[in-house]
Amino acid sequence: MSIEKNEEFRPKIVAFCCNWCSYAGADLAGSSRMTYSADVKIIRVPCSCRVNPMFILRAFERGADGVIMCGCHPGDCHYTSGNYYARRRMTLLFSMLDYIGVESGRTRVEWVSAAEGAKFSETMHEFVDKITSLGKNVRLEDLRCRNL
Amino acid sequence: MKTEQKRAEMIKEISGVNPLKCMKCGKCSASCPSYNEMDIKPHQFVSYVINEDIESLAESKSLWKCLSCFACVERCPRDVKPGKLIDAARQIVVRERGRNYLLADEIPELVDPDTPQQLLVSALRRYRR
Amino acid sequence: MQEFVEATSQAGDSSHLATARQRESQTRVINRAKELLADGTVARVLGWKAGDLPYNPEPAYFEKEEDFADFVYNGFCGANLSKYMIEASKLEGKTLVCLKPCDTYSFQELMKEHRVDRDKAYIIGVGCKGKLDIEKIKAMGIKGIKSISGAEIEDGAETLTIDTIYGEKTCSYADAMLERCHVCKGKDHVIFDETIGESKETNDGDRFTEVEKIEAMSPEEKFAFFQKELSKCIRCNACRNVCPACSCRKCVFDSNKFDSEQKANVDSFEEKMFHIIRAFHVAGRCTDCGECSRVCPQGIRLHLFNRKFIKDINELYGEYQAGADLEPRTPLTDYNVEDAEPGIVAERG
Amino acid sequence: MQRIGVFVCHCGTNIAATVDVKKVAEMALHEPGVVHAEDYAYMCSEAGQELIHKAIKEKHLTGLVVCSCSPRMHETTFRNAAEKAGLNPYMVEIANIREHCSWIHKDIEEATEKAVILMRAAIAKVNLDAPLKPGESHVTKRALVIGGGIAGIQTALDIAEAGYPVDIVEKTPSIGGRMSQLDKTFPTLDCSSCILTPKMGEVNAHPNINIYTYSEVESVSGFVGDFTVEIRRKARSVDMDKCTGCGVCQDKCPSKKTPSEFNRGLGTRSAIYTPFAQAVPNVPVIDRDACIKFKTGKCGICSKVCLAGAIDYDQTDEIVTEKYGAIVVATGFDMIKLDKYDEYAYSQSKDVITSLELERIMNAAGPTGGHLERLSDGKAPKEIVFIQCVGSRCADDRGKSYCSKVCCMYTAKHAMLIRDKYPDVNVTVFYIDVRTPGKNFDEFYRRAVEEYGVNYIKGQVGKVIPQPDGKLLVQGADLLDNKQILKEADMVVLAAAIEPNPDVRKIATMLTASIDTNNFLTEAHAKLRPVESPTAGIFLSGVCQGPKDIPETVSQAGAAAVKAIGLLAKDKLLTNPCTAQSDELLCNGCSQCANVCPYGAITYENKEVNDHGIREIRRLAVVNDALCQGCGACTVTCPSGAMDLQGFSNRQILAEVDAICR
Repeated sequence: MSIEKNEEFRPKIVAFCCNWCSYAGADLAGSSRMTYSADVKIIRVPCSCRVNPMFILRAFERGADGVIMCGCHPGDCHYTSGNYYARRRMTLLFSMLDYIGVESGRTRVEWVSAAEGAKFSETMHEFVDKITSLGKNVRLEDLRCRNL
Repeated sequence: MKTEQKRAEMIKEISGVNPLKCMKCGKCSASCPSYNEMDIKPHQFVSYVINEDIESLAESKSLWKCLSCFACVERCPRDVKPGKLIDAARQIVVRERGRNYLLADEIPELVDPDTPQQLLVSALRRYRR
Repeated sequence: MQEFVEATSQAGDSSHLATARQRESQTRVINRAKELLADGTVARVLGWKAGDLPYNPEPAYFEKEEDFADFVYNGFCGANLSKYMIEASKLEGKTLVCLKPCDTYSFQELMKEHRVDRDKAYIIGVGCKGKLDIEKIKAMGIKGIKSISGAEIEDGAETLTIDTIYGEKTCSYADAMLERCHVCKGKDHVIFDETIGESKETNDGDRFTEVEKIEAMSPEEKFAFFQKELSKCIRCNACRNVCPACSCRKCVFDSNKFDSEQKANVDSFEEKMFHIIRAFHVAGRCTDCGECSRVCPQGIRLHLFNRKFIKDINELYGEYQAGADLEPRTPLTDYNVEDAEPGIVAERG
Repeated sequence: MQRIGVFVCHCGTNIAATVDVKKVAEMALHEPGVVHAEDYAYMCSEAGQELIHKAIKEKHLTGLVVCSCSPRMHETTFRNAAEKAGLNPYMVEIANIREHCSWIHKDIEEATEKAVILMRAAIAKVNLDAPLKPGESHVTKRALVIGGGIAGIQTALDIAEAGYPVDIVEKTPSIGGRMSQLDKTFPTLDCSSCILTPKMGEVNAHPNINIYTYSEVESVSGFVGDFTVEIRRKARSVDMDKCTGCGVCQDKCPSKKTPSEFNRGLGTRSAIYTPFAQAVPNVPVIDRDACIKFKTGKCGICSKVCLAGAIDYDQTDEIVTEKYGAIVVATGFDMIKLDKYDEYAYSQSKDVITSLELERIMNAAGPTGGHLERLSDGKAPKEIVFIQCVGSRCADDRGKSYCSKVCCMYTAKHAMLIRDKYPDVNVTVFYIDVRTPGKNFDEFYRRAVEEYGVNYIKGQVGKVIPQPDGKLLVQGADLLDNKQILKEADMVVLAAAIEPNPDVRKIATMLTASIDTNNFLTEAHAKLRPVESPTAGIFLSGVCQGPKDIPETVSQAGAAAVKAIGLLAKDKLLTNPCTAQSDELLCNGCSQCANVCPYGAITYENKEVNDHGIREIRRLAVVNDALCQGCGACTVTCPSGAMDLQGFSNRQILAEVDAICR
């Protein structure tokens, strides 16, 4: 594609955001013009508990360099308890990824409320910096998809 | 970068303070025990740094009148902490002079171990003028 | 005692294994099974029948008295029969199933998930003194095996005597045991209608030692380790098919729900993906029965994935043994407001 | 294959200045399924919607992607537009290229690239979209108001007037809230209770209003239109039907040493008490921690003197379960604790007080009978200092980051009232800024200065030092004169920050209403939906949403009531069709999904299935669409992938992932 840049390393980052808190927090970051890297692309899910580990592995498989999941703060879930389940699932998944040698910095969970636009922007800054320093994800990439 | 700009940046870096957070409430000046001795008042320090007029700060009496009591640091509601700015300005002046009057090895014996470290350092800067 | 000996002679000496005296437990199971079949309590018996080699008995149904000629129960009967009860539960009448102590955990976990019907099962808890791994025996250079004695359940002997075409060889029973038996969950059956035979304490290791060793590696070493281990995978699905927790009617890797249908492996990540997902799907439900590692034709130590999850669950959410009870919630379908944050993974280093 | 139309909005220059909208539209045509793409200045305008309508009709579109602002803003607009043109509204996806792109990126090339990727993800999702039909749920025509202050009172009255039954749950023994503690109100100086008590009476008498005082919300379940709420009615120890409110029990009660909550601890009350004389209901409660009968078993005087026989020591807490269609939160505020502000000597001197305490001192029914006096020695003060912004506008964790909004005005009020009643008292106000946006507000403040001679000093106070002679030495700064000021005062009044009632977090959790880091409830949209919580059926009234004064609270209370009435007026609600669905052929019947469902929406049935020729009875998960709220917890728990979420299906999210990582 023509708008593909091939200069310095630009990480691909997928952010899963729950509709009620984090997506709204990202909206607030936008309406407050709090910039963060364009490398972050947000996927809206109803709740952090909708995020299947398969989605995260798939993102890595397809060449994502980092995956971050954002949800309502524990205790503030719109669906009462969704983020509690998500918290356990992600903790175990991240631990497993770490166990097979995927750098733990490539995965992150952050709780961002609808009022925390600044936190959203800061978190994305930090995460992009972290992924940039880790460099390209080669450990989990699917070879077939590289040259699509 | 101009010298004054550089010095202002240096003050922000050393102090870790963002002077733009100041809301000009004056609680620092209200708390300062050396207020009457000072030509530039604690709450004015912020604007000198913002306006990059570090020369005036360096020349001021206030720089050496600050007791480093940290009342302003303690009470500042905006996390601006003019005491830290003053201390940073002092440090810049000392650095520019480039002289030490006391050897580092001599210091521990002279000091009460309960003294807060930051107080000690800023007091040293102040009294070795 | 007298009648058991008689019963043994009735059953005939059809197995490859040695003397009648040593087959006391097997005989008792057979007799009891026949009794229950005869009085109509059960419609069939799920046990192991002798295979074509002295060390590969296989799960089988026994419905008629004459079928029992092939019935065996010895140190090579590692197969966990609880998963077969999913299908057996759909059959008419009760099925008598022989479960070793560790198998009962799987059965209870399946009960919790409504996959097996307790009312359709008559459980005979059979004794176990540790199950044998033929690969370990072969690894000792013992080839051309004709018959093996000492693998019987009641045998007090610590030694296996192996008659090979090159002559008689011996090896220590413990050395030939499956890895899982060295970290055995215990001698007790958690669910049964009756028990036959004694079990032996075989636990002489810590099941998390290997996991800890890997955890201590650098990311590069970890990656290299799993790359090496998993590059052996041929995606035969044996691990999935044998696993009592992997009992989905249709596996996600066979359905189009995640676009993961019939995916061929291109590089080692494909296996990682498969094995991570498989381990994740059984996390909190895996009883650590060790069948996955036992059946892997490539000798991949698949239990290393499951045990990692078990270890994390124990450390983060409190000690948990799947199948130990019938509480409906598993660690992944439960939570505590004070749970650790996912950031703990990075903090632990 | 879908026939997708892509519409790229310029949003004036909001998007177009940073994103090359033409290029985005052009790139859309290369995507699978896209048969139409165009850009327009304002897609949400009538003209923009007309373009969509036309394209749907002319190009026979089966799906839409609108690249515009956040779906939280205009998703409904575009869904409605699609529906008008005969397209299923759930065949519309929004690519958020404003909040998530143009507004946060500066480089045009970079922003355009990202916009294209976001658009691709939306196209990938639409390709897998299926038409959905919302179900219907009924509406219980009854409202619950949590909190009986002026916000709750006004909301309840407005809803009741519209003809719907309302219940008020109030934690304390009487409704009235903070306003009942105030003496006068700014800027008109009318007496607070003179305007509040008639409203309290009205609530009490209203046939549509039922008040639960001394009660708390215990649990909330259900969803918009059909909430089930358990209310704990704490044991009052007084029979509400028998009590005549004569007050004899309170007079005769021998235990009179308990600090009065109503008087902010400045006075005392009896163990059996009504918080204040005009309490509604005028039925006392027994404070069991203070009551001698409850502590020692002896006494029972109140029971003996009660001619109505209303005292009931054996009463127990009672749980009332009620159904509601709408819930209004009106939990109000309290003042922050001042324990982190040692420099103002609040805990060291009785003569350093908060403004709410001053309200009680100035009030004729207060602890001093309305006489302005020092609490330490009862002497009349000559010199009073007011300190503004105590704990407001703080960047550190000692106070609150926000402006409490009401302090500037009530301080002007206090200063004016003191100068009016006691002309010989000097009043000094140390301020950082004086904020008076409001009708007649600045005029009011100027009057305090010009007509009443209140001395306003721009500068904060650094320290208040209690002197041995009982005076208070105030050390402050006058920033305009560049002087440090040392002033001896007899009394210091602190304008402490206000904060949401601490209980609100618990209530928000029960209601699954979102709440911000300051414990203020979050509104559905800061500008356009200021009285609604993002959680459907929950409305916000008063300070629980943000600092505000009485007129603002009353307006918001009315607005919240109107929103609640709008909901109650409906007979049926359309339910979110993005619910979970179980694939019968894949379901194991393992019950794991039911374990995680927060709504109990999943049940199990034995059903006959035909699985590729095999007919058998299986235990299968069944989702109740009316109960399912679409969180998706079950979908991840399901190992076989049988459970999937409509509108956010596994394959759709994976398609988005693929599009982004492409």
